[in-house]
Amino acid sequence: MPLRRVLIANRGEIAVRVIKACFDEGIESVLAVSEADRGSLGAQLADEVVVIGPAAAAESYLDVNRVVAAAQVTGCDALHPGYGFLSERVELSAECEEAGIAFVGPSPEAMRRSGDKATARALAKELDVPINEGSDVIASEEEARGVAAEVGYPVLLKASAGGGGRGMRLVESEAELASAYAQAHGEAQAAFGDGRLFVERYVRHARHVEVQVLGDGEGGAIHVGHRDCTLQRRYQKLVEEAPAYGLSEALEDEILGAARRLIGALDYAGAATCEFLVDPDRGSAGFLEINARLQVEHPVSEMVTGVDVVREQLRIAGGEGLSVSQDDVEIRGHAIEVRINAESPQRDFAPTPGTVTEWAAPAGTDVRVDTACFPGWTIAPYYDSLLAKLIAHGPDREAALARTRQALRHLRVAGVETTAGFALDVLEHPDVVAGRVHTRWVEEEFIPDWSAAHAAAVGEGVA
Amino acid sequence: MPLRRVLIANRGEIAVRVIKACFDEGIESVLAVSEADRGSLGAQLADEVVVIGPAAAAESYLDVNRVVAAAQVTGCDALHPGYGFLSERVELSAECEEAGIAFVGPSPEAMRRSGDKATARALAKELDVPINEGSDVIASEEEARGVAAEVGYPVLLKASAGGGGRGMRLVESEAELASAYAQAHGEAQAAFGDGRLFVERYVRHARHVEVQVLGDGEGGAIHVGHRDCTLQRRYQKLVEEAPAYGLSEALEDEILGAARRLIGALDYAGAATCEFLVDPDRGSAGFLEINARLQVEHPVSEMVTGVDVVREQLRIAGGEGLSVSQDDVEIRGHAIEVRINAESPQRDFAPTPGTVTEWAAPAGTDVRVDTACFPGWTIAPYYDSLLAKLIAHGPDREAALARTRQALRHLRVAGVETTAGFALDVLEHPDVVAGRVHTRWVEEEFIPDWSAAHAAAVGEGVA
Amino acid sequence: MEMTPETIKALLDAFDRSDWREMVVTVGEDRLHVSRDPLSESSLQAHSAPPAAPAAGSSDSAAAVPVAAGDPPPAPAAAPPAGEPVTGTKIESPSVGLFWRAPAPGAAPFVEVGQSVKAGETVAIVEVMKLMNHVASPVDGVVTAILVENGAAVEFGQTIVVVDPEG
Amino acid sequence: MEMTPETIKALLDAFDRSDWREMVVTVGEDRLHVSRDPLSESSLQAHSAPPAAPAAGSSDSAAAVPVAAGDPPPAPAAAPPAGEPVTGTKIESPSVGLFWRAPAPGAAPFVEVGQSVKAGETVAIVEVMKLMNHVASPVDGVVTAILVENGAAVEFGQTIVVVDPEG
Repeated sequence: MPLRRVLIANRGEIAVRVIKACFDEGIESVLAVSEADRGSLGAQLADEVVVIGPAAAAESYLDVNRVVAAAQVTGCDALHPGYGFLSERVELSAECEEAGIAFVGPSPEAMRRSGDKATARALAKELDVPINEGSDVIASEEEARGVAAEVGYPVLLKASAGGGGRGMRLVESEAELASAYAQAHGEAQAAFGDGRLFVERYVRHARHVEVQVLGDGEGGAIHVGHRDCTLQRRYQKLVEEAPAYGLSEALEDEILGAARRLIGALDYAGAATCEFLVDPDRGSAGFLEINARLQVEHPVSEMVTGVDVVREQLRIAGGEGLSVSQDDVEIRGHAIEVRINAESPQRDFAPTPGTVTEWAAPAGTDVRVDTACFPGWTIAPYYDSLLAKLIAHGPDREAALARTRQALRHLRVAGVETTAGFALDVLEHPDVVAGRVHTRWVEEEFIPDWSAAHAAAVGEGVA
Repeated sequence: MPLRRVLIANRGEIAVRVIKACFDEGIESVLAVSEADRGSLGAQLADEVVVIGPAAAAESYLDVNRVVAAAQVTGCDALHPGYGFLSERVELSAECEEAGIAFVGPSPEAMRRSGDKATARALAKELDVPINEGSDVIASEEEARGVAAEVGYPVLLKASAGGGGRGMRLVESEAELASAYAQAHGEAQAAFGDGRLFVERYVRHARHVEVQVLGDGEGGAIHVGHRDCTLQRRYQKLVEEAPAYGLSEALEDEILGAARRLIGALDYAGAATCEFLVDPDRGSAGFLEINARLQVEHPVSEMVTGVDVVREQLRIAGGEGLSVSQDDVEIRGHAIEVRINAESPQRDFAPTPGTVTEWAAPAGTDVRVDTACFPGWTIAPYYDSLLAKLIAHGPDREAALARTRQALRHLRVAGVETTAGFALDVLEHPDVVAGRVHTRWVEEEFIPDWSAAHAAAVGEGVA
Repeated sequence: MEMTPETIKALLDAFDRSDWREMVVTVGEDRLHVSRDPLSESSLQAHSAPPAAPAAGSSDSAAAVPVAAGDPPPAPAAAPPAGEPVTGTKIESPSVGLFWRAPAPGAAPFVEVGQSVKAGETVAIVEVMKLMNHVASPVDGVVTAILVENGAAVEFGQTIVVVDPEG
Repeated sequence: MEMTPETIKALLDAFDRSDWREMVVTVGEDRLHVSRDPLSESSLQAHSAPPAAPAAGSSDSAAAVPVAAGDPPPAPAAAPPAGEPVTGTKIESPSVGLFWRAPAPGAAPFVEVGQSVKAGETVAIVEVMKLMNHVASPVDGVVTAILVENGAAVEFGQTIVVVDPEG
């Protein structure tokens, strides 16, 4: 039956986002917080708050037992993991199942199968989903050398269990392979307790395109359009857009259909994202991986379709099914999301914890700001540095870019340095306006010039 | 041509609201602030801020010369007066005209004719707009006695120039007339420099219904639906709704048409409201007055029609004309606005200036909160006590009421006492749910019981 | 007039954000004195400043201060009866979970109020998904309060038992 | 490290909100000392605490403190060259408007830097919609700075002229 009371096992802006969705659905929200987050905005907005552990994430937001116990002792019938933290831990989904708590996300089985890159790639092959040339899981450096020779250098070594760039290495030539393999293997082992790697052809000017999918858990799945997340720095997304621009209709249909097939075949319940690597030179797309959770950038899909992804997650978990059919999903205009982090672009994006003395989000009809920030909020050093997501909508990409820049200019923040100014410079760059970017453009082409130009300003604490 | 740069001669939530409309229209906003409002939310969001005078409103927000000078020295081509303060001062409209600054509101002539109750009533007669039985302006107590005898007691004495209940007296019987006349006359003289009064039949269970109108300045006018503002305390509105409920179709058509005729006949440019007194017993409506400005409760009309009243104001002032026609105006669902004031309901609604230590507005898709409040903001004793407007939308009145109550329960405010709890009790009362209320219901029927019930809680500082 | 929690909080926030070594605020009778250098117990008792002040900086989970002050509201459990402040060492829950006074249903409670305990002796269990966390007293002393009912839910950091070392 | 404007503001806000008689904050070398009772000029100069402190409480528009500190950023006009603080009595604009140094175009300015003025003598005009507000010096002294250009826009409370009584 519909959910009655949901424990939110997360923090920051996504906690506030899920609380809002619960409010909209008439569901009570209980927020599990660490001691450091007692005074957070989410804690102020939730119907109830429960302190589960100390500031250290390992003993709070990353502790499966405490999180499930929190749901039990507060009488919740469901648990929403948000993104990051435990959101893709099969163990959490399983513990919830055992405790009779509805997990707002896929079943342990669906999560296991989608979460492991090798398994997902194998499934993709079965379903005739185009995958980037490369190997399945490889056993040794030797094997890697063989595959690399086949597909041709440069190649990418990737952790099978991994994500976020950990256990990933770019190998330009055979000479680099040995050390790269050792590094990637070690990193993967340390980060995921699973050192398995696979090899992929490296696409020089690749674009990161992904499809938002909602699965009904019974083999059905609809897409909520695609997104472009090409603007990244060290595999961390900076700017996301919906829809992905400049794709041929054939390519669009291919990835949208592929994503639905994949999620359907997994009997996947809830929100998932299928990532593709798009090679503009060839006009081809290759499946990369499935993210078995809500994503940071889901708002851009919501802005262009009107579909509330988080509310749909709650409906699916409550057994109510999707409120929309594929035919209802219509893309209107263009939306852009900018991540505003408490980081210093001039000090290699070092986090800038501290107290926000001034915070005023721009007020605009086509502008949405997802944040847990407020004047007086102190950004703790324990967690990630995402301060806010600024999302703007326009009739087309050009208008959306203009509105996003205008909104960024009207953001008022003081007390901590942020990436807002840096993001504005990115969005003003001709290559971004023209869409002539690739996944390494920020690092290789933008930042070098930008850093030189802003060297003078170092230490001025630009907000 | 379209406006380029607008001086906003107001403060609080309406300053933020107008800044947002400017943002949406791509117009620069310059906020004129008193010294007390340097750190206000509006001052943080505006493109530019200019300090025009000290905290005292008489030397800042109420000083026509300073306000117009501020527009001139900051290079503005238009001035938005908001509501209250100078918004209905003919002098301001005239000074702007002379200074070559577009006044976002009616011409001096249109404002003069609509602002004076007697003139407006005369115009209404011409246009066959039903008016409440009573007199035109009367010269003496004797004359008042005569009219009262005609229409029958109880009668209402009203200031011709007035508003907000000043210079208004209810006269139950002839015995009370003499003193009531003297009091009303004196009050009107003091408040408006104009002691003229008129007499009106007093409707015992009257409802306050008004029509939102947009005039194009050339005889054309469209309505944006009607509102019910019956829930008042001492002529101060507490709760407003759109549409007004329970009117016969004939009555609806009558007041909507009448409002358009009135505003059209005045060659009125911009937003205006025509107020009517509805007698549910007779099923009749009588024209009361025209408010020649934007009103506090405009958001409920925006929520049910999708028309942005403030953006339309800016378009009209910029000579762009209305972006919508009468046929585009369609009422969808029901919206309710609750005013949240920094006042103590248990201490006869005495203002509660102070610093807001905690402020978290409820997050909901169908919920809108118009406010200038933020954590750390200090409510000064110099100005009115409106802290926020909470507006909720639903498919029908019952759903809108439920959503409004839910949102009120999720509002978090600490540091100052507010009327939020009181408002929630009002919205939970069976008479309100059933719509069985009149303009004196809050004072005569609700507050006596409520005060008794809450006497115990006095001093606990309920937020 | 005396210091309100708000004003104290505002001051301590400012102090926390700063690099100041020391801050002294005099409020009629009251005096708030915070320092990055250790303040002696006596120097604290000397003032009527609430003990919350020194605690605010530290995360010491067993500071020897009156329970009544600087303590997060122990919801959903009951606070000690107002007026009679229980003094002693606060023992806080190490996690969210369920509070058990005895090792097993029907078994005798670990401790009762008035009973003496040794440092390291278990005073209660906090259960987290079948994991039984034994909570031990950090000091020798006498149990002066048990603030949670058997089987009730507790939060991390919530005071569950108080032991008076002087007892 | 020294006090930042933010931390000072936070402290003074807390002080303003309170009923405290006095507050003292020590920051390494610096010391912030605010009191509801008048602080003598000397006691202020004694500390390196910014003179913003005493001004924050009062609305005195001509307090005898260095111009450089506690002054709202005089946009759109120019601030005095940093490094050489101009001392003396700040004369602030009584309104938003236009700043005129002379009674009429082409006429001689009311005052020049270095010139002596008597209390009550006009030093400038602030025009508000044709209304010419003559701004007089509150003290006898020597003009040490004229901070706004002739014909420029000024805000209420903006320092326009400085007169040094000791001069």
